[in-house]
Amino acid sequence: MPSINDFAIKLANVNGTGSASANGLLMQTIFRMGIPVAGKNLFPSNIQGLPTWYEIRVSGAGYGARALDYDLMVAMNAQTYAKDVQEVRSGGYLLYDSTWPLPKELHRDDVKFLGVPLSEMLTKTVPEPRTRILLKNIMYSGSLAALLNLDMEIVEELIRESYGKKQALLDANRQALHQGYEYAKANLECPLPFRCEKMDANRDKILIDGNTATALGAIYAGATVAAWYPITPATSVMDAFKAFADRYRVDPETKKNNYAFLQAEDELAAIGMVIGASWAGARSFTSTAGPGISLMSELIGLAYYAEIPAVIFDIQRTGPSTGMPTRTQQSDIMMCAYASHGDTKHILLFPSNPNECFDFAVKSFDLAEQFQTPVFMLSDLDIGMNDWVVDRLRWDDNYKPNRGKVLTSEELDSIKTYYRYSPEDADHVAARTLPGINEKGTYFTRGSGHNRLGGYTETPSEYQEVMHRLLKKHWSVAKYVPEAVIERKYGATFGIVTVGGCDLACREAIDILDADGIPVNYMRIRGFPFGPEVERFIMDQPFCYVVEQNRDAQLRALLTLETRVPKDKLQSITAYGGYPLSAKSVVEGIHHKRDQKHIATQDLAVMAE
Amino acid sequence: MPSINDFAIKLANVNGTGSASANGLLMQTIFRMGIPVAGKNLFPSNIQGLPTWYEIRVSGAGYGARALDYDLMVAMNAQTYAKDVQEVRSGGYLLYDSTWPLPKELHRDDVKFLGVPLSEMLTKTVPEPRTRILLKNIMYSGSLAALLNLDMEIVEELIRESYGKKQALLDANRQALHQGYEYAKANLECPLPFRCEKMDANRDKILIDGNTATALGAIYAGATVAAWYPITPATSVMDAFKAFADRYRVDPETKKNNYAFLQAEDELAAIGMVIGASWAGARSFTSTAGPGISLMSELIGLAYYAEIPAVIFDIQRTGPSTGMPTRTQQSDIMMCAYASHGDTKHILLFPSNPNECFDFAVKSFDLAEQFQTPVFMLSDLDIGMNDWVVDRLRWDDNYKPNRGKVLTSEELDSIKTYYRYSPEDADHVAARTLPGINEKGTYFTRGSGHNRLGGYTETPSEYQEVMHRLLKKHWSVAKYVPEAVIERKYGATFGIVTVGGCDLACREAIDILDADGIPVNYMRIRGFPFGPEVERFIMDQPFCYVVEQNRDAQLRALLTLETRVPKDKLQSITAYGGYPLSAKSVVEGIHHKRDQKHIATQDLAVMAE
Amino acid sequence: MPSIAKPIVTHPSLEKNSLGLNLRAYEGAMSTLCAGCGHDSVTAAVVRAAWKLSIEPHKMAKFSGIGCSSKTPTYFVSGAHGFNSAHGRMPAIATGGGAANRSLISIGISGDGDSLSIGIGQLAHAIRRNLNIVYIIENNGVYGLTKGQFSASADIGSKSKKGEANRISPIDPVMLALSLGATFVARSFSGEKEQLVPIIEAAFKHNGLALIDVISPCVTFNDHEGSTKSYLYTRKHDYHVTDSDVVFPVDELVANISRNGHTAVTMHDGSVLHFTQTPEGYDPRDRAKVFAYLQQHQQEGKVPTGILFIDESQPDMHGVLGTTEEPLTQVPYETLCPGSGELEKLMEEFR
Amino acid sequence: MPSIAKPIVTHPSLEKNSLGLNLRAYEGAMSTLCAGCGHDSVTAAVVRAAWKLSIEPHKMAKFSGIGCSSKTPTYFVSGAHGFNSAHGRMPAIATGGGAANRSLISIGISGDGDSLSIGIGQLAHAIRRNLNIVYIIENNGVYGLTKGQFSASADIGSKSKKGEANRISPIDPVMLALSLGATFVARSFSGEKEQLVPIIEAAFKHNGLALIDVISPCVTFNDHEGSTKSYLYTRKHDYHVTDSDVVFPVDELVANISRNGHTAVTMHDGSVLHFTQTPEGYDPRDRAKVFAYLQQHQQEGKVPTGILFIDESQPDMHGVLGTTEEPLTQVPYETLCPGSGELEKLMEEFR
Ligand SMILES: Cc1ncc(C[n+]2csc(CCOP(=O)(O)OP(=O)(O)O)c2C)c(N)n1
Ligand SMILES: Cc1ncc(C[n+]2csc(CCOP(=O)(O)OP(=O)(O)O)c2C)c(N)n1
Ligand code: SF4
Ligand code: SF4
Ligand SMILES: [Mg+2]
Ligand SMILES: [Mg+2]
Repeated sequence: MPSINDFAIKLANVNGTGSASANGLLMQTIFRMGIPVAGKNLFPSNIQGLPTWYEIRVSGAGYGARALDYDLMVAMNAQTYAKDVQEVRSGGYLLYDSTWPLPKELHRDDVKFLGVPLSEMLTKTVPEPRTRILLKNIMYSGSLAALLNLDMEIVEELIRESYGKKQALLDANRQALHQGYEYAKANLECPLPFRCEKMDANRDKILIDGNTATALGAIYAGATVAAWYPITPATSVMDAFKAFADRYRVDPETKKNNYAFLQAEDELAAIGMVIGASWAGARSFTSTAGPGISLMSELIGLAYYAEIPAVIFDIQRTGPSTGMPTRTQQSDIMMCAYASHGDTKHILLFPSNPNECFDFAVKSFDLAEQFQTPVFMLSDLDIGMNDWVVDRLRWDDNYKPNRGKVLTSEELDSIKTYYRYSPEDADHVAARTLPGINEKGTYFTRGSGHNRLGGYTETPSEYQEVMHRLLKKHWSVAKYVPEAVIERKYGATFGIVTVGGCDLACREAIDILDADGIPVNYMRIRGFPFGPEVERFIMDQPFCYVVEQNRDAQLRALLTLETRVPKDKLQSITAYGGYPLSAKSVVEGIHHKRDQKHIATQDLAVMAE
Repeated sequence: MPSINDFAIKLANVNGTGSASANGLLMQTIFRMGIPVAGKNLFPSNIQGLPTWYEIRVSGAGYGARALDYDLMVAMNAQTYAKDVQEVRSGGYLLYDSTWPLPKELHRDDVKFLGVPLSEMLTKTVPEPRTRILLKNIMYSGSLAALLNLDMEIVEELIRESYGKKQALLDANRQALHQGYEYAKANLECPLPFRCEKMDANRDKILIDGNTATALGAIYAGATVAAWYPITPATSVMDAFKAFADRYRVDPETKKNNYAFLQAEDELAAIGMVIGASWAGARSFTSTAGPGISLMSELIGLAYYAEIPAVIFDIQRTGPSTGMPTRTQQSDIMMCAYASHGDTKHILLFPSNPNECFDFAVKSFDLAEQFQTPVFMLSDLDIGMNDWVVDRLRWDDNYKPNRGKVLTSEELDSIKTYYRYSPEDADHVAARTLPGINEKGTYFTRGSGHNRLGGYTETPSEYQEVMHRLLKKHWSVAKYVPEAVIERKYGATFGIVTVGGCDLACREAIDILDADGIPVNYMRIRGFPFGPEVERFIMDQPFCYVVEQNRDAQLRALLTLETRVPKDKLQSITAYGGYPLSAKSVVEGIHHKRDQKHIATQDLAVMAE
Repeated sequence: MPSIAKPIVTHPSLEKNSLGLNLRAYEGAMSTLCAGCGHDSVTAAVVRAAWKLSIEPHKMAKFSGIGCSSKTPTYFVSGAHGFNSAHGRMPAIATGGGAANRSLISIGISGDGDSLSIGIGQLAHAIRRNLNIVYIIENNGVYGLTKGQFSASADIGSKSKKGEANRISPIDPVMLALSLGATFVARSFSGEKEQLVPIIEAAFKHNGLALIDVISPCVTFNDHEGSTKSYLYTRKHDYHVTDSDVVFPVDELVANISRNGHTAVTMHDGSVLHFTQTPEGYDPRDRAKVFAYLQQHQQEGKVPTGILFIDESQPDMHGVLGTTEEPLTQVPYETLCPGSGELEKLMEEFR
Repeated sequence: MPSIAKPIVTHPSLEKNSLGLNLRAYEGAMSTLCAGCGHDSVTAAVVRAAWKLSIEPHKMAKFSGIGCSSKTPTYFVSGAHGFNSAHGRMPAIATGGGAANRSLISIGISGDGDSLSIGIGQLAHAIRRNLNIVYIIENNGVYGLTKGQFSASADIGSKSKKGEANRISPIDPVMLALSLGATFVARSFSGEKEQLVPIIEAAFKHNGLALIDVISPCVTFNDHEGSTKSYLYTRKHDYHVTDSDVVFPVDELVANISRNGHTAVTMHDGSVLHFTQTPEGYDPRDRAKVFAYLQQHQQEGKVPTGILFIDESQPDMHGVLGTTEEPLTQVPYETLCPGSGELEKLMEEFR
């Protein structure tokens, strides 16, 4: 029985050879066919010549987590043949360039080999070697279209959209596409037993990556000063912001920019610029990854202590140190929560997909200004750089930015004396003033010891008074961060707690477990400090598995420290190899844990994917 | 009844007026009289003109923690009269300059005022105003000698040691001293009811600050490359290292230095130099405070991941941000334990006094090289910059530095192939090689993803293998760090757990509680990762108070995360105003907690001293 | 009275400026620096320059890093917002502040440690961006606040208080700025108010980063014999290369030459910077020649002072960024947010 | 075969150097850079220079930061220890390495991003310290590894791949180094092996920090028309100011003038750096003149190359520090530890 809209393919290529456009073409075709689809780009930290993979999971049921068993491998990289062939599921297929005989590294008895003489066909029609390399991707896409029953009209349309104005390129691509398509139709088992059929699941959906959505959030939030230093995987937030700003933020009359885009000399400068701009009254942000946060640590403490808003998008990658810059991880949680020396605690937001990136980016600015403090939005490479099918982003025109307590010139005129850090409101926030507004509101901002009036102090009680208020202020934030998403199942005997992009894998795992007769409750945390529902959920469970993508169980650590739940309620499942999480890893992790008798605090599940 | 060798005095001055030499003179006199004594210098972050205090506690019983009630105040700073007079215990005394009438800010009925016409006497004998300012300190020291029954022979001897070669200065100081002494003898109640009597408690003791001892530890450990950036309160470690090196490390023949002293351009560079030097095979260290650690974060992760030794002396001060640079705190514990992005865990050593600073400084180098990883010794301003009476430092000439697994050229010749990260020993450490030794041992050090052979990798399983080994390596350290100091009392119903310089205040508090019929068990932690005795001690108690000097109960947090003890075993007592801890704060904190019914996780005792 | 309280910087003049404010209105809190510290004189010069230019106090934004020098913004123009940031990070903070609100009149005060050691990267890049700011380095050759270590500006051979001679080659902020393409480079001496005040005035007028290296002796740690940053040494070696004055309005200006035959430069707001003294053949607009001139005179042991270089033709940071004239902080949210309609349209591109 | 595998840098020559090693012995792992990347040519030049100088491979220490350029130490002298550190932090790491073991022959490879943006402070201070290292900046005007953003060395007007022109004033590492007192400053072009190899040789001979700014085009992101760091542009504007060669032993040297009348400089180890070509009146030992010369020629659009400045008279870092000749790593512990007797004596001072 053929399996319709439920399979996974993997494309193995060399980076810098144009495979990205073919990957996108396939993804978009399936998307436009109305079928839920997910793409994971596993690329190297290199510009040209190293192995790169792209995984496409087609799931009519809507499962978008990473698949681990591939029905079809497109093996275009000789360096990785041996490894790639092993990843095909038993009974699966492998497409290769049959210009040359089947390489011996590709041997496996339980896999079917689909040969397409790509190079041979291209050599005949395309004289220029570099163009041949690029067109090969389109050619095998044509074969895949035939094999997977893709809608060729959509494929053609997409090619037209890409190359519409460049007739020569358009023709070349079209030709390669059709050659690949025809060859497969004529010579291969088309369609394969797993294949696509049109659906209508994507009417209200878009295909977008998290970094683009984050940038759009910053635009809609009214951010005007963007400061950054290039770093993978955070760079594309800034590329997108710049592109959107050039579109939406140029004054139609004067042609002048309603934004300032500052490529800083490093991350220390980037966060400094954000702090300076926020202090002056602009909505300002930076985007970075782990190494950048390490470098920003000192100034983050300044913003915390002097109470200056700052929005930081941390697109997490695999650490420590340079680590694996093009691999994902959730390993900056603890660092961001407590960044900088001395006693500090910061607001964290955890989006799980591009749609939430958009919403939470906006929320970041609101919270940063409301609480006059740094806010970290912790995205990651998987969310940020992969293409996700999510609900269309929506905007409520009634939205008014929450600029927090900022005294206007008139308000200043009406009060007797202004002090920076008092009086405080119920959330322990005091009103700030902006420079350039009114002499009555001027004060001296400092990272050194200060009292509730804003004056310099070295007196313990005065210093402590401010520090204690900061702690209470932090706790007040709990009711303003996005609530945890909680789903309960009848008869559940334990819960899964997770965060960010683990969402899809955990939900799928829960369905799998449910099908196995193991109902599981679910909570996805979306903000820190934790709202009361977080503690309540955990308390309600006999115990929970905390699923996360780092070695040291950092979310569990934060839950342990910042809620009152007993430690033995929280058991840890981690997968930190750098690839997006799969449901299989979660399910296996849970089975593995359930088999263990004793669960030691420091016993971390180490699983290689 | 007079109170012998049991009182506290406080000297209130303006900084930059030479009061430090008088403070030292008094301290050393009492020390040489064989009496246990402790000094606490409460100085401003400023060079000249702001209030500064010095507290001297004389305690025949050997209590060296900060006192909070002063028997005698030496009020030499008009700016702080009003505040200073309030700190005298009821029935206590205040010494002032009676050249002018008693200032009205100094009014209190229950305090006795001792007037000495300091300025008047000086104006008569000393023509130069700046000299007068300096000599005033010596003059009131003379009065104090009379009032407190100090041994004038010792005082004179000390003055001779200081000014021996400068006859004019010596004479001027002597004259001022005697004028002050004679005036007091003639006009004031001498000696006061609290006073000194010679003892013989200091035969095996020295009077030393922790930073000097730390520097000496680095010298004895054989450290050759010191890199740093000036910062209070860490600077004096380096000043002392330089002075000792100039004495012990200059080749007598060539006059060349057997050390390199690098004043770096900032802390990022300082740690970079340490890492480079350690990588090349030198014992190397830096000394800094919180802001420096924040800035070093990125490279600390590099050293962790690439497995390079590095010794960092963190002389903690009050954070966050610039905070109060001349005030003490223990607020870098969490940051140092987990410094840098990604999953990292570091070795921490916690000395409690200068003697341990010396021992643990040596230990830091041994552990850093044995485990090829950064080691933080967390001292603080109180330990580092105050003068402590401690046992003489001793050196065992049998000590051999533990350089860890480093292959010699001969060893390299004898093996087939060298790989950087395997094979590992029982402690999960692999042998390293040094540059310049043998071509067979060369490898490429990197902070990017690497496998067990040291090769570049982006493969999850290879990456995880190394990361998991690093975790196991970290756990192995537990048996090598200094064991916790544990003292049990019969009948104790709870324990006190503390760290570092809180030692004296906690022990004194335990004596006080014991006297009140409340026996308490005691544990002082000296290293992280925690040894098994730490968990065992806590498990053995119904509950423990974790006493520490930071707002967020950072030691408790670390114990919560890194042991298996249930959270409710650990209750928190914090004092974080920036002054050294007193027993009174501990006792009051405990009474306060015991009065509370419910102890919430996040309820921190905020106490103003 | 034992305390060495320093009087608030006072001036006999109660003369009013065009805003009707007297000097007092430009003063700040009482200094907590050492009596005699050069920095206090720089403070006084800033007070006077701001007063003379009739800057509205609250339009000013004062930035600094950490150090004795960085404390000084507390001591002038208390009617302005101040930001005493972190060590070496003032340039970035000021860049953000200036980016957000270009109508602020920014002044940054830093030290030789703050700007030439830990902060040299940020200084260099602020120069590149030509951030609109008066950037004063109060240069004393040491780290004052951490008790007198040599800074990167210490000359070779200059002696510490203990008598040790510096042997590492110094960074000269003036040379550095020139090589980085700075558009306004000056040097002065805290003891030379007559020269310093007009330089600060011109710096405020400059459209871009105006770097002023002010030799400002540290009386506590670097004012002894053997120091090349002492009052005595500086006074002895101070060599006025240029003197200048800002004049408005523009009338007598012909082809960049002022009445007296010296160079004149028209500033951004139309006022004119008249050089009242320049050496024969010295053109403060010729970077290469200025560099060579300084190199030569410094080799001879001189400390050349004055406005040494100026290029008023370069765009400042906002010019480069093409930012709107209105401060970004004042662009209404409605203008900034594209609204739901645009988003709906945009979503079609993600299908 | 779809993969673009690049061959190991090969050379026809199997000639042996004085250690009996051929070029191969100085090669490294296969490059993973883009085909045609300028950095691979710099790698080849380093290989050749190290071979020519008969450097014992394991005596060499290779340092780098992060970037495409910083990857290259993997591609040469695999018999040497290498340290691929963190972005912008190579100078400090190399300083530590050199401090610990002065017998190491250090080479640092960096990029314009690595050294002029995030790392400019460390570069500046390594120059000041005159660390003994060959410091190569593989300068392509962009951040290659992060996909082509302008770096701080991008010229005004140089266009990005998308066509946007840079408007921020560039940092020229040569000018910067000159203004910071660097003792060896050179520029070359990755496409000019004949010039580059001898420069690297001389740099290895130099006692101190030898800065070589090598224009090394990024074929993927900055080799298009409109870029001033493309192969085409650089080839067209390359202007050999000096050519030079290292010769040993010293015999024909008279008063710093070599046979042909050009400058000659005696290096630390006694070998001689002969300038084989210098313009009339150009003295590579006169900092001010070199600066002026470069300023002028760069204004004319030239890219002046060669060893531009050298001062062999300054002490290197160890000279300044007065460190013992023996590498500190080899001083026996017994010499370092004062022992219990000294400690007992010392304790008396703390009473
Ligand atoms: C990150 C960091 N490192 C070190 C310090 C300590 N520190 C404070 S001021 C200062 C140097 C100040 O020198 P300079 O800028 O020349 O100012 P001056 O006091 O001489 O006016 C240093 C190193 C700090 N505050 N922060
Ligand atoms: C702290 C930190 N910030 C950012 C990055 C990302 N990053 C990697 S390489 C690079 C720039 C490299 O540019 P350059 O030094 O010119 O080398 P090229 O690739 O051009 O040779 C950047 C910004 C990083 N690795 N670390
Ligand atoms: S220490 Fe030096 S720089 Fe600091 S205030 Fe005193 S004199 Fe000025
Ligand atoms: S991206 Fe540019 S710098 Fe990097 S390897 Fe490719 S060509 Fe070279
Ligand atoms: Mg200074
Ligand atoms: Mg580059």
